[in-house]
Amino acid sequence: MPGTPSQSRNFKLLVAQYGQKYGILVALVLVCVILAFANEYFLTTRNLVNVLRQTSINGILAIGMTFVILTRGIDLSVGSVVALAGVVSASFATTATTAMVPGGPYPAVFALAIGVLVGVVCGLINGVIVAFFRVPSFVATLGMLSAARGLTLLYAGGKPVPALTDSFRYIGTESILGVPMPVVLFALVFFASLWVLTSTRFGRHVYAAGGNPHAARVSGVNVNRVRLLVYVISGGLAGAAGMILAARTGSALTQAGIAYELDAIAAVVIGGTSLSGGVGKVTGTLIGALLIAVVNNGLDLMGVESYYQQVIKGMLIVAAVMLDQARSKQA
Amino acid sequence: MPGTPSQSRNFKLLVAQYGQKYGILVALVLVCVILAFANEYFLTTRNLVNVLRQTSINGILAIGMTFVILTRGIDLSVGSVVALAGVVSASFATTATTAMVPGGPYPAVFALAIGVLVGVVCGLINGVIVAFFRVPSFVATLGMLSAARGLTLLYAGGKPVPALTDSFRYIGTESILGVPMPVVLFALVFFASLWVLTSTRFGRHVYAAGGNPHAARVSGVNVNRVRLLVYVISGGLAGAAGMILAARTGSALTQAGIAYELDAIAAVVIGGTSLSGGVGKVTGTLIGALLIAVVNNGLDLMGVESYYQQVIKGMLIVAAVMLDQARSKQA
Amino acid sequence: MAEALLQVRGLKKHFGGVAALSNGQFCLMPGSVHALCGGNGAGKSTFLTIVMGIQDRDAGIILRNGREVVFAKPSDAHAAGISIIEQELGPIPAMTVAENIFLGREPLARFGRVDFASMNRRAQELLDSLEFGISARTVMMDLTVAEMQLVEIAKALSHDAEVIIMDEPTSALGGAEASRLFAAIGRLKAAGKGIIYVSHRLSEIFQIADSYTVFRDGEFVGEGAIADVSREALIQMIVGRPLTEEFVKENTPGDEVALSVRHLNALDWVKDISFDAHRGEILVLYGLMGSGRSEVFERLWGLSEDRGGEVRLFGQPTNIRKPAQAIAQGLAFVTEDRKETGLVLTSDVRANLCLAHLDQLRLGPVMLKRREAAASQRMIDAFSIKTPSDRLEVSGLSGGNQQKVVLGRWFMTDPKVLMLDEPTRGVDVGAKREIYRIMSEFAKAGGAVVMISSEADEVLGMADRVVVLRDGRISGVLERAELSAESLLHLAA
Amino acid sequence: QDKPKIGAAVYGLNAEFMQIWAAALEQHPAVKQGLVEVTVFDGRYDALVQQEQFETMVTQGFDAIIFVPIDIEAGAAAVKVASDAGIPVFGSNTRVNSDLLSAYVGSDDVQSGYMEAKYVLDKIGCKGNVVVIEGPIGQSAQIQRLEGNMKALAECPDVKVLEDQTANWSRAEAQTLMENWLTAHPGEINGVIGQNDEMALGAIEAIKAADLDVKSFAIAGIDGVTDALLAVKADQMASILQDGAAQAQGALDLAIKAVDPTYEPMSEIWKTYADMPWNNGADKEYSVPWTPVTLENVDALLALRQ
Ligand SMILES: Nc1ncnc2c1ncn2[C@@H]1O[C@H](COP(=O)(O)OP(=O)(O)OP(=O)(O)O)[C@@H](O)[C@H]1O
Ligand SMILES: Nc1ncnc2c1ncn2[C@@H]1O[C@H](COP(=O)(O)OP(=O)(O)OP(=O)(O)O)[C@@H](O)[C@H]1O
Ligand SMILES: [Mg+2]
Ligand SMILES: [Mg+2]
Repeated sequence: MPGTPSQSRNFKLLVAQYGQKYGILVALVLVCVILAFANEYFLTTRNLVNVLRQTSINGILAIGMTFVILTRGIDLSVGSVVALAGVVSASFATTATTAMVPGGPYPAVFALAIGVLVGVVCGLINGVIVAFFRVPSFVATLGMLSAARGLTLLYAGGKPVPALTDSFRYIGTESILGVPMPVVLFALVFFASLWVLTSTRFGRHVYAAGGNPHAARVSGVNVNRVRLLVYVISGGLAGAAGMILAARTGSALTQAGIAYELDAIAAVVIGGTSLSGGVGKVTGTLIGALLIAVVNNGLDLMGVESYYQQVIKGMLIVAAVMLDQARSKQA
Repeated sequence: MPGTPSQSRNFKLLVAQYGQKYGILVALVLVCVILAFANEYFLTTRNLVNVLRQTSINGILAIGMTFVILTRGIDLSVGSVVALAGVVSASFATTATTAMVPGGPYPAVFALAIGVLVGVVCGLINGVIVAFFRVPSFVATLGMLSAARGLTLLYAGGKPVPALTDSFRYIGTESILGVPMPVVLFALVFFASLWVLTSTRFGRHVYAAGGNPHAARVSGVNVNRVRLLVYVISGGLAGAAGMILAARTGSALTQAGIAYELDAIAAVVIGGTSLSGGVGKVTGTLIGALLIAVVNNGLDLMGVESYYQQVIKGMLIVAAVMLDQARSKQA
Repeated sequence: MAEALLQVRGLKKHFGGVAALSNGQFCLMPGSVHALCGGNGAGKSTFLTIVMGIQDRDAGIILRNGREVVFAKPSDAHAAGISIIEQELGPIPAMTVAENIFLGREPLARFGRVDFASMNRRAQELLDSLEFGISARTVMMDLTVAEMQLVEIAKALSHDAEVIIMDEPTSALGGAEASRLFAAIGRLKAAGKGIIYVSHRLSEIFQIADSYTVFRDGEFVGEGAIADVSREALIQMIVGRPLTEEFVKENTPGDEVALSVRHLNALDWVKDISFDAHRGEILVLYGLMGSGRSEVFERLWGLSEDRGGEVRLFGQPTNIRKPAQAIAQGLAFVTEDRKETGLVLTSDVRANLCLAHLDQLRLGPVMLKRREAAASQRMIDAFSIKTPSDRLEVSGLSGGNQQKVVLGRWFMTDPKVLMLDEPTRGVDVGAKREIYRIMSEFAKAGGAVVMISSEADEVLGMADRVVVLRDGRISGVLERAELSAESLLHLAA
Repeated sequence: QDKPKIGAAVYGLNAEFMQIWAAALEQHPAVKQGLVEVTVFDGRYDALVQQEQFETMVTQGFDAIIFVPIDIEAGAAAVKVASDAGIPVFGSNTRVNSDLLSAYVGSDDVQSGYMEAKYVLDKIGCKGNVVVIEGPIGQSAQIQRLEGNMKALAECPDVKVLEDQTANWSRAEAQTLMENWLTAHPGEINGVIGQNDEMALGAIEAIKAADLDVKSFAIAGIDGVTDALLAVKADQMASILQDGAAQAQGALDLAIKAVDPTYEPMSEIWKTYADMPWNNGADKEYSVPWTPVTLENVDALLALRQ
């Protein structure tokens, strides 16, 4: 039997959705293909591992950001939280005699727990201010951006926290079966978030609270609680990212993470999540983060001059999203 | 005659609207009163003139940003456009022998026109990409942020453009009747924008296109044209701000304007304009920009230590908006 | 006598100094359908949302099964066995129908995972039992307004509540879908549930309700059994004065063709549409939901791409590519979805009223504010729009008054041809009559009206001629003399 | 008469180097003994903010200003604001292109750029390949250190500069950059010239992450931040100490002298650096020498950081 009109309609719809869903993936693949031709090293295992590692910190931040943006919010504070969680946790894991925490170094697990805790607390404050005091998230988290940076500098006295223990640095420097720890952690965060967003009740509520907060509330969703939690998630992940960064660079820097929020938001938006909430996927964010990292890596590999790099990077990313849009429109 | 029920009702409505409209003004006044008590210099004419001058550049950017945000967009590129317009216009107005433009210095008016033009062109590109290629404004202008910075460095060869002519510097350093030129220009931009938004057809279109683009389109508004134009306005004003900045500091720096977009957006949002479009006033933006400048100025005046400053600044701005929200809720 | 499921007394609510509700009173008995009637802005939705815990109240008491209750949030009301279909639809666009229906009560499988299989199955069973013909897995944003409304209904019924509030559930529905809803309501009634039913379509109320309560200007004015009240008497209670006739029709079609459409195609499924609308004529496009009527209008308005066909205005061929051209040529278009394509909810009443007419209210680029104010006041008066000030955000108006703002916008442009897509959706009887009168006067003065309507009463009362569409094609044309509910349905189905 | 009010406008306090600089001001004997009052203004890495802080200081009638501008060109207007109000301005660490400056205490960035590059080139025997990691393009320190780098590189025409890029003084950025370079030039990079220590340290971490031997690379940075001292101690890099403390205290001595002509310098630095005579505070320019950090002096330097 030839397809009925309604069947063929569904099929077209499917194609359209497929295009929309994976349009940016096409752009990513395209950029990769170009780079593979332009530079012989691009496709080496080693470089691909590098790219993944270079994606991981922004990727983790971007995943937290995805939760926030899905609820129509934005979290500008992640960069500062990276630094704060970094120095606080590092201060428990440094062998330097100048340490501000007496009795150290403490076991890495303990230090790491504290770092996540710092992130969670920052997120909690953001969340309370946004959800219960109805301050626009832009303002609330901009305040945190400033305050957390100030606290970082105060806590560390403006100096880096150096000489981290090897066990602490494990999360930044070691590998499991050839996969660097930051990548492993990123993968964990990614799959956990994917599961939460697609399969759990909380995930449904995130989409609902972002898609139509009033209707969600009428349906019994505790929208304020959802809003609170997404900032906690973003804060906690920023804390984790901060420690991975400290572990990678070998010391926790007070200037770490400056302007990281922009790249994180960019990954989310490139990945197709709408800033007006309710629509988006963590898979898209992954692709977005990879795209940014690949572009950076490729331009470095080809030895493109600094000035041109910035111009080209800007154009490439816009072009990728343009391609994505054109595809989804046509489909 | 005692007020009829309907009269007193209208009065109450007025009070409620007034409270909502000027809640943040109350916060600003409160901060000013506190600072006046905390520091003897705060209320001096000289310092108040300083505050106004210090508001002017961010204020001009924020006013352009208001147009963009009213249409549900965002313009992240303003900081980079500040730098690009600065170096390009400055290169026509420098007496330095290393000048890249032969035959200079050119008359200031010419150089200034070029600077605005540079901003307008950047805005035009943003606008076309957003309005016609449907790229989310966050991505499009983030691309411009990167590209315009790269172009700035390329154009200036990575070095500042020094030794600007006095006639060029006029817009940054001179005063008219005791009012510094940047303030005069800011006032001009403010009143012009106020007029455009409240009294012209284009202003009506901006609100409609932001509030409900679909409905606006059905009612005959050329939504794409409106979108395009707001980015042009934002770009042009960023160009102007870039030249005022160069004129004030005496040379055009390639690193000028970094992260200015955040302060500009903050002023807009603090001023009560909604990031979801359609709602907001340029008067609010003025108050928002003043609040930011007053806080910065006050903390500097009191000699608060830098690290504490960042913490306090973050908290103050959030607190101000919280106050605003609490008021408008209660009213 | 059985205990009341819900009893409300002295409910009060004001918004920034404006009283929306000054004395809300209501009593719902089990196994009954109780109609809540009242004009636009009478406070019905305010009343119902307070009962549901969506808004808080200033004063008043609510008794549920005789016990006083205070619902701080909607989920409290759900827990007490109350569910609601809100007047303004609340879809979560990016989620599927099943997810929308089970939002907040998703069935869980192991490890806290949502049991999608059982959710989809149960949602589909529910939809099928209601004969709504919607797939539970469709994403909400791919549905039409009417289908969303059906999902909303299914969702409210899925709560298995004892009290079900329906705030204008049929305003976006056609006859066939509405009768499915009525069947469902009948089953609920038989099961001893109580239903609060709000509708401005009085025929429906007389068809399904057992009792009625009327609010006027925020005040309770009366209640009783439907059996004891006549349509005229009910209308008088709602409007506050006697209304002699519901339809006003004084126009007579002329000979001159105002709008001529030939072989028009729209999208890829609306084909070969041809009709003429004459000066002085009210031409109705009738059809079932999804028959393609709105698509014809959108094509005429330049909102969808040219797929062939010829359009003439007063004999002149036109090629309208975008709305501004249509407006310039004297067309006006009231869209069916006032929230999506009609109003700028964040703007005030005046801005909304003047939006399509800005070009005539300006001097160069500058708006003439006095003329704007005067024009908007003219429309507020003409349509008796209930608002304390025209500077109030239009989102603060009651649903019916919002609809009047959309109408006012287009009448302000002084059009020659009016295209109205379900123009009286959610409008009260009094105001409907006003709208009919204005339409009739407009036609009488030589204008042409093309109206889409799903309400058979309205079509029978107002149409000079009816073009019936089915599946994107014209299935027949009926002259006024041939009109009857049966003939319409015969061609449409 | 109140005690002199001296303002210190620095380009930014977020990084360790300026923190050391600012801390040294507080440690100056005249401050500790309460003879002068010093307020530090954080310029937040923005020339305009610095200028605004000058306006604020003028409003409050500061007696003298110590100035560390973000950029050599951008500071001139700020200096003019102060000098128009009759307030003397003393440069420290970064030059200002202004003849209104009363005096300048700093170290010559061209020289340090030369020194670090020379170290790297010497270590690789004036042949092979190097990469250069630069500061934020357009900043005076970047421009001048690059000039020094180039001067040294010109002396070794056989050395090829494989890559040069900015990492904006950032360790994390430099680390990413170096990871990518190590991929693009496998086994080809012999030396790394980092224009500051942070970036050199980032390169070291990238080398470690690639499982290469740090010691087989010649790596140098500038500034002498604590982490770099530790790396020198571990024989992983060379650093050149820029004595920010001396730059700060020297400028403060000059500033006090300008307010109170009878004042004699109280800082130890004039004893430490015999090459830099006080000359009764009359000189226009004081050049604080660079100190290469070596295995010999690193412990002593580290001890100073406690
Ligand atoms: N959020 C609000 N802000 C201000 N006024 C409001 C708000 N909500 C409702 N009102 C006012 O309260 C009154 C009652 O509105 P309500 O929506 O309850 O009317 P309704 O009876 O449901 O009318 P309709 O039949 O048109 O839906 C209206 O005059 C409306 O303007
Ligand atoms: N044969 C078809 N092919 C494609 N889409 C169809 C078809 N029939 C119906 N539709 C869908 O149905 C919708 C039409 O519903 P619409 O919103 O127009 O409902 P309506 O207003 O009740 O009906 P009408 O179109 O008659 O006004 C369209 O959006 C379209 O997606
Ligand atoms: Mg209602
Ligand atoms: Mg329709």
